[in-house]
Formats: sequence, structure tokens, C-alpha cells
Amino acid sequence: MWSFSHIANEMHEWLSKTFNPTLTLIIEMVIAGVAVIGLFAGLGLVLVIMERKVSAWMQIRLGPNRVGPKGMLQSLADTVKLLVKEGLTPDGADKFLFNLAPFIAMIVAMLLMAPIAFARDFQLWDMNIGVLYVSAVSSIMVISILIAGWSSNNKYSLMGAMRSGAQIVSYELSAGLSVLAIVVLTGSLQVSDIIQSQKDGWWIFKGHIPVIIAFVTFIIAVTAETNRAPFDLAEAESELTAGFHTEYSGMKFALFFLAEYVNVFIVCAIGATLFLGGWMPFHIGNWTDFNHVMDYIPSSIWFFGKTFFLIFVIMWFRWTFPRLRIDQLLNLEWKYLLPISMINLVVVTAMAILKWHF
Amino acid sequence: MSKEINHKEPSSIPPSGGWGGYIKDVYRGVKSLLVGMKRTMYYFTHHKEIITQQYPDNRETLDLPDRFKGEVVMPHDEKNEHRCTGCQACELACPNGTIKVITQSVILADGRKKKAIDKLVYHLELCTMCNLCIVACPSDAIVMAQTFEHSVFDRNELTKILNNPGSKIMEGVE
Amino acid sequence: MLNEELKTKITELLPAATFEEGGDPIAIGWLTIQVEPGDWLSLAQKLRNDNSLLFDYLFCLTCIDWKTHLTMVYHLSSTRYRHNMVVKSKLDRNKPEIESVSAIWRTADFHEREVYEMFGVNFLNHPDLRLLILPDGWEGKNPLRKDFEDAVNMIKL
Amino acid sequence: MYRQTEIINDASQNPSLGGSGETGDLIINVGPQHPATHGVLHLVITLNGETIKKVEPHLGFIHRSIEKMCESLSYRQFIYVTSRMDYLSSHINNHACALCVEKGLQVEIPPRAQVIRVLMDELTRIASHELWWGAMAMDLGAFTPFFHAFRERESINDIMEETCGARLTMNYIVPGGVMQDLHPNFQNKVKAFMQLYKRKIHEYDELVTGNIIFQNRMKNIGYLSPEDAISYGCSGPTARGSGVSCDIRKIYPYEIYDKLEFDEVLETAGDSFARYMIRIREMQQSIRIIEQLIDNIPEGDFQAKTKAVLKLPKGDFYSRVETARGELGVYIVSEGGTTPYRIKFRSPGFSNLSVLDHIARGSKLGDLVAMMGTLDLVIPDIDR
Amino acid sequence: MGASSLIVLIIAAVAFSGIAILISTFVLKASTNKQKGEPYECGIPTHGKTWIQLNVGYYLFALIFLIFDVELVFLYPWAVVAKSMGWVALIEIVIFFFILFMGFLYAHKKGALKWM
Repeated sequence: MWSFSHIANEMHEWLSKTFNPTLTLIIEMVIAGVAVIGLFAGLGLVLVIMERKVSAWMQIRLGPNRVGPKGMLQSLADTVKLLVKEGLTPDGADKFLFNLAPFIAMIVAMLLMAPIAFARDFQLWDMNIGVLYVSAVSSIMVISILIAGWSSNNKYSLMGAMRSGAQIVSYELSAGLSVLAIVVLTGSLQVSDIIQSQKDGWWIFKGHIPVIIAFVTFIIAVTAETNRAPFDLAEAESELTAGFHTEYSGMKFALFFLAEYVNVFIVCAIGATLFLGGWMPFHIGNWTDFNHVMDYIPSSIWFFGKTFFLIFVIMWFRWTFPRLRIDQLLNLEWKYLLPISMINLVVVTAMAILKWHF
Repeated sequence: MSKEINHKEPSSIPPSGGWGGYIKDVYRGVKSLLVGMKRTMYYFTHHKEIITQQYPDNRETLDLPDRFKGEVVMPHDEKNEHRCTGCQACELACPNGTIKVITQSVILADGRKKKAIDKLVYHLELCTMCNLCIVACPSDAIVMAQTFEHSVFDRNELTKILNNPGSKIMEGVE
Repeated sequence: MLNEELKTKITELLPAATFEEGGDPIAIGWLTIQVEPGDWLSLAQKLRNDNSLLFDYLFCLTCIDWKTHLTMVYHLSSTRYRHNMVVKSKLDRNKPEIESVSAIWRTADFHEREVYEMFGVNFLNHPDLRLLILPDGWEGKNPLRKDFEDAVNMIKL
Repeated sequence: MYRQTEIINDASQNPSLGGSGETGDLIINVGPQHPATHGVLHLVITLNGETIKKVEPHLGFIHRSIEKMCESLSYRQFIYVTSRMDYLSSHINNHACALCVEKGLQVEIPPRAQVIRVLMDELTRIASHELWWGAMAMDLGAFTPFFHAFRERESINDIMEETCGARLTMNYIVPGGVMQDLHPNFQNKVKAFMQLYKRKIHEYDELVTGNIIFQNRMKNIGYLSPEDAISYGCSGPTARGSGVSCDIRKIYPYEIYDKLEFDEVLETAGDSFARYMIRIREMQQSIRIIEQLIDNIPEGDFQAKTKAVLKLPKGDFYSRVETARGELGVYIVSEGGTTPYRIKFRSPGFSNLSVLDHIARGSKLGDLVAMMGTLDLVIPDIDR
Repeated sequence: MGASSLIVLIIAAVAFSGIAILISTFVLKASTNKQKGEPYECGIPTHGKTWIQLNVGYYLFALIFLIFDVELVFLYPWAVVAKSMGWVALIEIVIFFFILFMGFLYAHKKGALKWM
């Protein structure tokens, strides 16, 4: 059957036959790098046009409709525009850090790609601490925002950076706790194990209400962690004009922009993996016929479908809700989400021990 | 320096008190959010509600009401005649000095001298479309046109002479 | 309170006040009084605090340049009794000075700053008498005075 | 009596402030090029952390000296200028000026003209509040309501365009009546608009009013006591949110407002949410007024006979009307000539803005945006 | 691909960003003027220094976060084995959370979670 893993294996075999092992490794690395860059850029283009269309339809508008068929090439045109714009560095800025920040943002976003299973057996590195790795690496994102905001020598940026510092670190807790709920249920940190455990049903279905609560907490927390509205305090357009990237322009701004969207993709992919079964098709208990039909849909389509559904939900939030104020944002985390997810984790543990899940 | 800031408590939902209130708050909050999401989802799926006008594409069907105040024009009939007597009422009525009436005296066929307009200069760039000149005109010589795409590259082009070259005043208009 | 009653009441409070007849005769028929700048602050306090007057709403504060003198105009209203009154005060055009009433009606703060820059009236004891509308460092005449001419920006019709 | 607010010196005069590092006060300019100021308002904000210590408005970016300008225009001409003051309720501005001139001329306005004026006033009020609603939600970060508000506002603008010939600065009112008669389609279109409005009004609650985040952002924020509201000269929804009855249409009725049935909307909470609710409910009252009038427009002239050149008698004239933002006063001092000797526009925004510093102190930066939204500031109205 | 993929990813990220920025510097024709380098503050020259000691309440959150995050890291190994350990794990975590919660309540009572 045609699949990503099949292609990868074929290629690996052919390369091993043709070249010596070192060269094979290097060629594979180059191919992987190019593929990731392509995925990265492609995701940026797709997510931007998706966001614009979603927002337009929710706002009874048409959205971009000039470039390409139904405006689908709009984000490509925007990229070209950003490419020829001047990336200005303000005079008063800390130039080194100012230019470093977008790189950090990009590296973090890129590193998070490693443990994601895009399709059946198609993963860059199926590390045994996959979930821990994700939550560890995603913490670095805040550093790039802090650097960007601080080094800009702009008061709006500084405020935005400070806000996002408090915000991201706070929400990491409940995101981590809700991830732990799944880890408790599966007993493994490895992404492939977690997906395998959902062979006969996704966790969101077989985990009863506690897992649904964990899922909702997770979605809220990652929305906050990626600085998306209604938690976009770091940008807070109507208060801080553009928040931490006020001074960024041209390609440097575009990198932040891209990193933000890729981060949204990644957290949604993690959410899809943990709660919705990743690339695992939709299976119901022992309805073998039904499960077979589901198996015919390629695993990558399952994965991207689930991920994009979650991305849509996050966009849906953005175009519906007003923004929270900074103290309310932290109240929500410390007074509502954190206690709820702590209690929820205990309940999930009890459930796992009692084997109440399917 | 002393800073006596009249600090107000940051607002949160007035707590209903106790654990029941806590859960009630969460329930009410989530419900209100879901109601809003339902509304946006309705519009997301109902594309018929879209109200965007695709302006440059719908130029042909664009229907401006006949009272729309676009710019001042002076209608001429097929004999290249207009109704302006050069009385300067419009010039006086205009708050901005948009209209300048330049008159000349012409000698009529019977030898009498008569005042008539040489040029009626109209500065579109100064005009605020207030309609006062149209109201002031005793002989209905000028009207508002329904044009609205006025942008040009050189602002001198906005200074217009409303009467056609070689035009005359219509018979019977005093 | 009717104008007649107001009149007697104000004569009680400030015998020196003169009443202007015919000012705004047709309109709402507001009582108009003339006071000396020196009497204004004490009268204002009484107008604001007297229980039968209670002029607590200063809804308009402006100045008129009469070329020979300036006239401050205060439009007062009472939110309880719904009566209105106009107080005018003549100022010397070369050295216009009057007591600030911003401690009595807070709205006078901004309005007095506006009059200060537009007419050059100096409000004594105003907490923060600075330019509000005109750009910082504005020097020269006061725009709303009759002899003001802006050579650069004024369009002559 | 009002609560005394301490006067904090400007940082430029006090070198100990302004980022010397000791006090930790950050001085931030908000505006003139800022998404939340909706125009060219410039606020200098002294922040301590996220807490506002002081807000100082710097005005004048769009000051055109309309008062001076009007001194050289005739009584017919100056009305059009006032459309550019509070451009969102331009019709009501024109109305105020016309009323003041009519007072001086002592002309009787035909009943048809009065009804047309009131109808247009109320439509303008709804349009203004619609825009405010959308912009207010946008200030709080919800972008979608803005477009929904414009759907309704557009249909009002279409009505205006058809009858008055312009969408925003209508200049429809002349001393003595209105410039043109109503368009034949007017009644049908207004009815269609009212149907649309009633069909969509519940969406406002769903999207914004009932939203928990929105309520949290608005409630108990920017408290303005009734005494302060009066002392600061607030008017319109800003004062009525504090429970101060100040609707000129009720207290000093002009035109036919005394014959109409409508309520003066009052809320007593005095916070941002109260001011928000006032405007939402005011729109419904306007709809109510329009409903009463739309089928009962009397026949007759739409304009009283006036002389070609208007001359006001010597004296001063004052008219007060209720715009969408509050009380607009037009004060004309006449010397008996064809042009006013002095005109003063008592704009509602100017007084309402002065309260911003008072209510914003001690709250968060994000609240400032919400408060500015509820004050409904229109910058040309403030600067004039 | 294993751990080497991380190196690939870092190189890819740096290469991608670097190339993009390089292209944009080559393509554009930059104009220079003095105002360009000023910090953006709504068009008004900025007032005082930006890098001052801010009075922010954020750092308290950072401190509390630090405590909680360290606990969270401890939870990961626990979570992996929780299911196989059975009831002991549950009792452990309840005690653990109880202590943590007490600390949290203490911080709350002290007003550390109140925004400054």
C-alpha cells in the first residue's frame, strides 16, 4: 500500500544500496531538512489563507478573492511582499538580540516537529520521552518572545513581552497536567505508544468525562501558550499596537508570524495525537467491517484532518471572543484551570487504576 | 511623592459563593461562550448572509440614488445651451469658495449688451457636496451628478470649467 | 425656580450683580447676570452650594472677544431643579484675569484651559493651566481673538 | 461633591519621573496613531507596572477651529461645517445649529419638517451607536461584531443616501426645515431596516453582551459616581450610566419630542457595563420613536419660508440637543449681521473626555481601552 | 531517524530563516532617514528610557511557576508508572497534590496571585 512510511523505507533501501552508510546518512539528512522546510513554508501559507477565510466567513465577508482561484494564492503574494520589505532594526535596539529572537522562534518551532507522527510509522524521531520533549522545548518559545520584546527598546514591546512571559509560563502548568492525564492512562511518554494505545478507540471517547475535561483544558492552555486570541495579550492590538513584535518588519516579522502559525499547528498535532488518536483511523470496538473501511483512508489524512479540525477550533475562538485582561487571564489559569486539572489528574489516575476506561 | 491611587478591585464575576457558586460560574461562563461560538458558526456555514459588495466588479450594476451628491455639473442640451445666467448666486452661497463665475458681456442680436458667463470654474478639490449652490441657483442651471470616482493623478485636473466651450444660454432663461 | 425668584435670590447673595435684560430673549429665557471678576468665585461657590439654587452643572464655559473687552460666559444648570442661568463677567482685554472655578465644577478644568489658550485669559488658581489643544510651544496670539491672523494657514475668501 | 483627584505633575517638568529608574513609572504615548484611539487622540499615560497612575489627554491634532471658521460664514453656510464636528451624528449637529438660528429668526417649522428631522435624528443615533458597538467590541479584541454592526449601519446609510444624497455628512437640514422632501422609498426602507434590526438584535447579546469575558472586562470597571458625572459636565450615555437624568429630549424637549413616547434610559451602576447597556437600550428606544413616526408623517411643506439672506437679531442664542454622545450646545452671539459674531459649540465629547483621567486611575492598561470605548469619543468632536 | 534529526532541524531552521532574511536584504532598496530608527510610539517621540526597573507583578508568577513546574517534572516519571503501581500511586499523588495545594493556598492568601 502506498504510504509515507513505505516511500521512506524504499528510499532508505535504495540509498543504502547505492551509497556508503555515511553518504546515505548525509543524503537522508538533506532530504529530511528540505522536506521539513517545505512542510514549514507550506503550513505557513495554508494556515494563513485558512485563517483569513475562516475569519471572513464568520464576519460575513468574502475574504481574499483576488489572487489565484478564490484568493487561494493570497498568502503566496503576501510572502513575496514581505520578502521585498525592509527588515528594519531600530537605532536604540540591542541589535544582536533583536536579530537573534526570530531565529530562536524558528528553531523552537522546527524542533517541535521531531516527535510528531505525521502518518503511520512516519516520524522523524520516535523518542521515548516524546511528550516531555514537547513540553520542554515549547517552553523555550517564551524566551524568544522575551528577547524580542526586551531588545526592541520599545515600551509596547516590553509590556507585551512581560505579559507573555507571565502568561506562557502559567499556562504551561495546566497544559502539562492535562497531557499527564493521557500519560497516566497509557503509561508511556512515547508518541508511538500513545497512538497505539488508541487502536480500539480514541482517548476522548474511551476516557469518559475526565479526559474530555483534560482535552478542554489542554485546548484552552495551548491557545494561551501560542498567544492566540482571546489570550493574545502579548500582541493585544488595541492596547499595545502590536505587542512584542511592534518593531519587527519585513522578513523578521514574517518569521515570527510563521513560527506562531507553525506552533499552532504543532500544539494541535499534539492534541490530536494525545486525545484524538493521531494518525489512527476511527475505530469502533469490534465492528470489523466498519474498521476496515476506515483503514482504507490513508493515515496521513486522518492525522491532518484531526489537526486541522483543532486548528479550526482555535481560529473559531479567535474570531468569536473578546480578549481577556492580563489579571483575568492569570486568574483563569490559577483559580480555575490549574485546580481543575489537578483534581482531574487524580480522577484520571483512579480511573486508570480501576480500569474504568475501555 | 505620594500616590493616592483610588484603586478599584479588578473585576471578576461577583463570586456566587461556595463550591456550588464556583461550579455555577464555570457553567454560566462556558455556556455564554458556546452561545457566541454558535453564532459565528452559523455565519461560517451560511454564506448567503455575506454582505460584501465587490465594488470595482459591480460597476455596471451599481445603482446610486438620483439624489446622490457626487459633483456639480451643468447640463447642456443638444444645441449646446445651458441655463446659467451668470447671476453668481451659487458663488455667494458656497461656503468654501468652490465656484467662481467669470462673466463677460455679450452683444445680443438686437444690439443690447447682456451679461453672460464666460467660464464657470468649479474646484472639485474644495467642494464638500453640501448642495447649497444647487439650492441657491434660481434657474436650475447646475445639478449634482452621481459620479463618485474622482481620484486623479494631478490635482489641477480637479479644477473644472462647467460650461462647454462655445455654449450659449438657453432661450427664455432670465 | 422661576427667573424672578432666582433674581431675588441672587440679589440677596450678591447685591452688586446686574441683570441683563433681553439677552437671549426668545430662547429659553434664561436669567443673565453680570458680575465683576472679583466677585465671581464667591458667587460661584454660593450658586453651587446653596440648597435652593444648587447649580451643579456647568454645561458651557466660554469667552467672547468684544474687541474692547473680553466677556466670560458661564452657562449653569441645576440637575435637581432644572433651572438655568447665564453668568457673564467683563474682563480687561490686555490683562484678562479671573478666578478659576475648576475646584467647584471639575468640567471647568478643560474648558478653562481651552479658553486660556484661545483667548489668553489667565485663570487664577487653576491647578494645571497649560496648553491643551494648541501644539506645545505655541507662541503668539490667541487664535479665537478677533485680531488673530494666521498668515500661513488662513484661507481668505 | 466630587472626589478630588490628585494632580500628578507632568514628567517633562519633573525629572524624577520619566524613566529615571527609581520610581518605575513608565510613560507611554497612546495615540495619535493607535488602534484604540479611533482617530488622532493623544494620551500620555503614566504606568506603574500595568496600573495606570495618570492619563493626560493632549488634544488638537484635528483642531480646525470650526468656531473661528463659522465667524466668517453666513447662517445658512455655517451649518454644513458642523457636520464635520461629530461626524457620526452629523445630522444632529446640523439640527442643533438650525434650531439655534431658528430661535433667533423666530420662524415656525412646519410639522412635516419637524417629523422628518426627528426621524433622521433617531436614525443617525442608531447608526452612531451601531458603529460604537462594533468599535467597542473591537477595542476589546473581538473583531467579528464590527462587521455585524456595519451590516445594520449600512442599511441606515443607504436610507440617508437616498433621501439626503450623502451617507455621512448629510447636510440635510437648513434653517426653516429640511433641504429636500423625503424620498418616496423612505418609509419602506426604514421599515425594512427596522425588520432587519429586530431580526438581528439578539445576536448582539449572543456575541458580545452576554459573553462572560466581555462582562468581566466591563463590570466594575471605570466607576463614575453621579456626583462626579455632574461635576465633570458629562452628558449623554456617559452620565446616564451613572444614573444622572440628562436626556435633553426629555428635560428640555425640542421639536416634537414632548409628544413622543419613549423612555430615558438610565442605569445606576456607573461602570463601563452600565454605559454599554445604556447605548444598547437607547437604540431600542430610537426604534420605538421611529415606529411611532414612520406611519404618521404629516403632509405639508418641508421647509418654512425664510428670507434669502438670514440676519439674526442682536443678542445671544443657545440651543441644546441630545446627540448620540450627549448634550451638544450651540451658542451664537449675534451682532445683528449676516454672520455670527461668535459661535461656541459645547461638544459632549470634550467634557466626557475630561473624565477619563478620573475614572482610569488605578485600573489596568487594558481597561483604559474599554473605558475609552464606553465614553464613545469622536475626536473631531473633541477638538472641533 | 533518531537524535541526528534534531541537528537537521536546527540547521534547517537557521538556514531557512537566514536565507529568507538574506534574500530580503538583497532584494530591497532601503532608504535612510533619521525617523526610521526611532522606536514606534504612536508617532510621538518616546518619553524617558525604556529599559527601566519596571514595577511588574509578573515575577511573582514566575516564582510560583518555578515551584509548580519542578513538581510537574517530578510527575512525569510518576505518570508513566502510575497505572502499574496501582493504589500506592494514587495515594502518593494525593499527598503530593495536597502539599502542593497547601503551598498554593499559602501563596494565594499572601496575595501573590493578585495582580499588581
